[in-house]
Amino acid sequence: MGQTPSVSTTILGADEVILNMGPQHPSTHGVLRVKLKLDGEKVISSECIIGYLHRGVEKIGETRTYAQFAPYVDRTDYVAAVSNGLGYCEAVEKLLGAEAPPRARWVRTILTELQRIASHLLWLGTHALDIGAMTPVFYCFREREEILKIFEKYCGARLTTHAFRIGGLLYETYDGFEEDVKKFCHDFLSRVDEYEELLTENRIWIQRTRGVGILTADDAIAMGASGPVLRGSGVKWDIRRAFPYAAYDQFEFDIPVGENGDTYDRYLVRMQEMRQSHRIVLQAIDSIPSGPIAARIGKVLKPPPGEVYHSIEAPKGELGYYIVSDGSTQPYRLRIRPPSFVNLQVLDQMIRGLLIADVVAVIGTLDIVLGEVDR
Amino acid sequence: MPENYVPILMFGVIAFLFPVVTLWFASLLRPDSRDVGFRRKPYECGVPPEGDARGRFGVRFYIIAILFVIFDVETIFLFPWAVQYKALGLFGLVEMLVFLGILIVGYIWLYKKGALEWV
Amino acid sequence: MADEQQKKPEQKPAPTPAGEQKAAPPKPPARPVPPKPEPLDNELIRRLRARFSEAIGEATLDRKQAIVVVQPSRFLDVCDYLRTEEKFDFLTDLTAVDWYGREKRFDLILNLYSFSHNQRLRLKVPLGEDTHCPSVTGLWGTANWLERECFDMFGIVFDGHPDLRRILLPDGWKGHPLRKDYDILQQDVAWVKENLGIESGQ
Amino acid sequence: MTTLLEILDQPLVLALIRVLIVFTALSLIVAYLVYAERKILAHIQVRLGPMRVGPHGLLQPIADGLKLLLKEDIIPEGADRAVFWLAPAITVLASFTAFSLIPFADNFYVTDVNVGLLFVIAISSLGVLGIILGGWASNSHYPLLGALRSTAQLVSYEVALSFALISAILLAGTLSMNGIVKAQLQQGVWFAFMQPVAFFILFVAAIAETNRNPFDLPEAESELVAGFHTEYSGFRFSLFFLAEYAAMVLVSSIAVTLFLGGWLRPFPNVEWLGFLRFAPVVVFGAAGTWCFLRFFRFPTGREWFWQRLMLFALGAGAAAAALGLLYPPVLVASQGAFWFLAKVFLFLYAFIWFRGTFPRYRFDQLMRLGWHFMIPLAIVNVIFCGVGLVLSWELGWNRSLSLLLASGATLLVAAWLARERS
Amino acid sequence: MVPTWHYLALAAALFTVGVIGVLTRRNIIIIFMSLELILNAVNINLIAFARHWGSVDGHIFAIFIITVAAAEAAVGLGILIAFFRNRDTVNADEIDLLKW
Amino acid sequence: MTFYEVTFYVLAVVALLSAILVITCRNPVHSAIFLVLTLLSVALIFLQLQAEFMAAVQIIVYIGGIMVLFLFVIMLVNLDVAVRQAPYNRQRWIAGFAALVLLAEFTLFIYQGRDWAKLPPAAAEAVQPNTELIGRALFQNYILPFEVASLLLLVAMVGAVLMAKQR
Repeated sequence: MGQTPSVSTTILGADEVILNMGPQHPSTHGVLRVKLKLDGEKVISSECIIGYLHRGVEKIGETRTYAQFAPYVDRTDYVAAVSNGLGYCEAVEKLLGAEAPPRARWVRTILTELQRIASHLLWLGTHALDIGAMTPVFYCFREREEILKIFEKYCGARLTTHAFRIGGLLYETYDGFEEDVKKFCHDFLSRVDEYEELLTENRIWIQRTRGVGILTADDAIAMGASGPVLRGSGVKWDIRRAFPYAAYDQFEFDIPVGENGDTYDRYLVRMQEMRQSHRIVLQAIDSIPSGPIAARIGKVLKPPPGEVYHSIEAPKGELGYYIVSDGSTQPYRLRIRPPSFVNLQVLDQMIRGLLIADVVAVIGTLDIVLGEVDR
Repeated sequence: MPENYVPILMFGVIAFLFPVVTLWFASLLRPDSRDVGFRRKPYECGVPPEGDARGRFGVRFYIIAILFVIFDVETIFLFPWAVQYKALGLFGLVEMLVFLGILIVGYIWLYKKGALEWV
Repeated sequence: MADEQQKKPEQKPAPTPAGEQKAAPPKPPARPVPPKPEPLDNELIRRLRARFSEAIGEATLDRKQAIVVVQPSRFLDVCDYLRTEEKFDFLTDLTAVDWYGREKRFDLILNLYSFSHNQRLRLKVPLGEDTHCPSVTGLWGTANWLERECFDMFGIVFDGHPDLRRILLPDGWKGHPLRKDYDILQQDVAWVKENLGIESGQ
Repeated sequence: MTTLLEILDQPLVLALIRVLIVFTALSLIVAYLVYAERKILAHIQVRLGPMRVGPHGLLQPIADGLKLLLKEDIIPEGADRAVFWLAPAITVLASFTAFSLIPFADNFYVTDVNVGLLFVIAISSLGVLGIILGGWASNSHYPLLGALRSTAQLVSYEVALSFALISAILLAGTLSMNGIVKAQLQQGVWFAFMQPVAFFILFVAAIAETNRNPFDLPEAESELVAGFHTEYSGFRFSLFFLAEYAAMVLVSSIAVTLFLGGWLRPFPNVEWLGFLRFAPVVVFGAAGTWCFLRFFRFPTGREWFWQRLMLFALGAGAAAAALGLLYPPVLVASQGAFWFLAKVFLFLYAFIWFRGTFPRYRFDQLMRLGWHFMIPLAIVNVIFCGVGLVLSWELGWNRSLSLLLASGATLLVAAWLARERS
Repeated sequence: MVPTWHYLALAAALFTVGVIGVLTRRNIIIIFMSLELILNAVNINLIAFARHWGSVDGHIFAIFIITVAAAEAAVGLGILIAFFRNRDTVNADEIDLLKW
Repeated sequence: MTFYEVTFYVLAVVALLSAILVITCRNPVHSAIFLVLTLLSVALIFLQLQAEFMAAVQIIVYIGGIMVLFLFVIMLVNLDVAVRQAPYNRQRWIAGFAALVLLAEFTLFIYQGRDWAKLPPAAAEAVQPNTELIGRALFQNYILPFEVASLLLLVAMVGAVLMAKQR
């Protein structure tokens, strides 16, 4: 996409220079392009240029039936496809007035929490890689692989899973599902300790992240940040608690929050979240109710006219679906409220006055996925 | 005495010729470069670069270079001292202390002035 | 009033231990009752109506979610009031719906959330094709990119926006894709050339 | 035959032969250092590393070299062609040539001059030019920024490095590289034990000088893409790459020569440990034996033919080497080279290990560490070392004791400086 | 053995080249480089004489000259940087103000 | 001619040619590269004159330090403007003339001193071991200049930093 540069090379001060970071940059996590105005290596201001991955998903939604559209949401945040699917299916269910049966909700919760762990693992690996620690990424992928194997066994796909269907599940859990999940859970906490051993107390890691990219709670709220970014700033808010969905109201878990809103806090928050997810999965796996796995909603979905907004706590923040129905088989309007997009907006504010190296750290700590930013 | 240096020169020449010869040799082996599309554009993360890259970068780099030159010269004075240290003894130590002391004063001044701060 | 805020869900069935009902074949539950929007009248709406009388239009509860229609004339005041007085300090989402053929063609949708009350509120602002809408960037920083996206996709112009440019599409793009009269089936080679300025590879 | 021997006896011809031996060995070591790094990192990171080319990927460096030779040669638009071409050559020159002054064994070095260490510093300081010219010639933002960073980093830590070297020279009293090793033989102790702080400074500065993690900012791929050689591809890139690894070997060699006794075996003055000089023979012999044992247990069959052949050849080579090493002059050279390389590899392993373990410093933190901690500490260390030596001469104190006292005082200063930093 | 005056001749030639550079070039940076040439020419003389008389005093002088050269380069280029930031030029003939 | 004589003449020619290129190149970076070449040749000439310590110092300080400083400055200032402008100033003919006069003077002096210059030079080993002799001379005969050098460096450091830091 040949976007013409919009900020012309204005007359710069003696030490100012414009540096273009992305879209082909090793650490902008995809095709993000950040235009940095630098004073030496210090960032004066920045501008995000996005849209390189824009595929018009919302427009596509208007020309597909509800069921046909479900695989598309997997491709927005492609590292947390299960979560996307959960949000979409629940939104449509709400639009229909239907509700998935308990067993489906339990399985959904387990898979979504596993997906959250997988997403955070990917984040941790790449974030550490951005800050120059190259080993955690391999450890993280080792555990992520286990999760993806469970997904693969469950629905045949690893990345863009399309695991859930509107109204519940398509597949019953496979034989040994519970054992696989338990086996994963058994090792997982010690593995998280392993990552933390490499990073949490590491002087260089602390120097690189503490006090970097500070976002105050007020700013975070004003800028609409959600998910770990918001919680890292000390706002104890989690949609799983605020508006419980799936089966989250049945489980005990803590909402980790940070204190200073810096990169280190967001790191700690996500590390804690992985432990909490592990806790939820352990509770859920022991109490999966039996029963049907799908609600009776009919083959042709024709939700009555009206609209619904439903959001879930995706790994990256509040993932919302706003669907307007005109009574036909296709959504009249389908809006995806992408957490990455809104969180990315905070970047400029966070990196002003920092150095180029911090830009990378801050982009990493926001945990964006460009597929979701651009949709 | 200078004949001891000839092997260094030889080594240098060989080390310098190694890239030259290999590059020339490689140019015989490899297929011709096809200059199509954007492949010869400077890397700017996938977008056409704006302005001239040989632009201006922070003056801090320059201060580092200045300080380096100064300290480089200082170490040059230290080498003969270190070699002759046994012969010079206490007197040499005092001399060097005065010498270093003056520069340490400068160093403290730099420190207070903030010239050693990067940002 | 939005009623999603029950933290203790009473109506949820208690989890039945696995295996207890294994013998019984899974029976699909009954077909759901289609939800119907119903008019909404609660304290908040009454306060709003008292303060902004005619600017507050219809208020409905659709799928248990509160929706209030606000006229663009006093839209900014309403937002300001909601943010400062009613503590809707979090702008979750800002988007639009194109009701092609309607007199006031667009609905601007604002999804508000209040941390202190844990409740959501949806504002709907009907806008004509040429009506400009005041920007809420001054109230919620979030609105910046969201309004840009709205402008990009629908062509709604936000007055007072600091930097209203296209955000997802290239600057030279023609048309606003999420409008209903934007035909996505005409993307042939000529179209690509016109819009993107590149030779299509198709 | 006599003529050939006569030709070989010419000092220049002899020197040339030595130069060629060192150059070739160095190139091989560098190539296999890359392989070793990939393997070690892979094992740190629970993966296998190169496995495809040859057994355990042993031929990978050769395959890489061939690939890089055959790659397209791209010179970016607007680049200064001559300078673009010159820069990698300078870098290679700088990091290879200094090896002509490193003593690998008592009787094996290319040359030994009076001011050897100064020349090592001088030659390796030319490398900065290659980096800065390479970054400039590319006519691109990232390389330029990378080059400036790189240069600033190199020159900053060069100051600390020079001061650390001066501490060693204070002990040795000579600038000749072989002289420094012999001084350690004479004093019966490696200088690392007399000057631990200087050794530590040298070690840290060495990591910074070679752009290794956690100081690998000049080519921090997550920020500056690839630093000063972003625009370099194909063989030109590999020249920078080679030079970088050669520089790793070089700084390790300097550190080993100055602080770890160079080619001396451990405890060089303890007579009864003299059997250690047969270490290379034992190692090669053991390797040969192992190869033969494996050879006989190896599955026979056509598909294993080449592997068996290779194993046999390796075993035969090792055994022959073990026998050849028993020839006295060769034994002296080989045992020196053996201990020297063993120590160098210890260093190199640490380099690789750090790369697998540490995150990367930020540039300002790196500079602050350099200018606020390392350089003052290095200066203070030189002063205290001098004071300690004078104490031992003038007051007749025990030399080791006074030096240890000096180191203790330096450590106090270090603690104070560290407090200042945080 | 190379006669000493050959070194002197080389030094003289280098010196002259440096002087020409200083006098004719507009770019201050190149003028500074020409100054370095001049200083080097002097150093050659000093070392050549030291060799001729078999004493290291010439070397000492040369070291001091190199020290001076380093100081000169540091300060001179510092001034140049300051000048460039104010006037955006590196041309010697545009430095015609006594104060800016 | 012996090997060492050949070395000298080759180095002299290289030094002179690259010196001429230093002052004629339009691009300051090229000038700097040629200056490096000149300095390197001069360093080798020092080596050939038994001044090994000086040769090393020349490389370390000049090439490794001062030239890096030059290159930094070239990169800090906008180069393209300088390249496009006329490289020489208006006084080039006067300057050329002055230089010729200077050269003539040098020739005259060297010619006059030819007899003296024919005196046998000292033994080759007179200045060996180089570093040790320099150390002794520097720290015994030239104490004052040595300490003054430290002051000079201090002043240079302060001056340069002040100059570059001012806004």
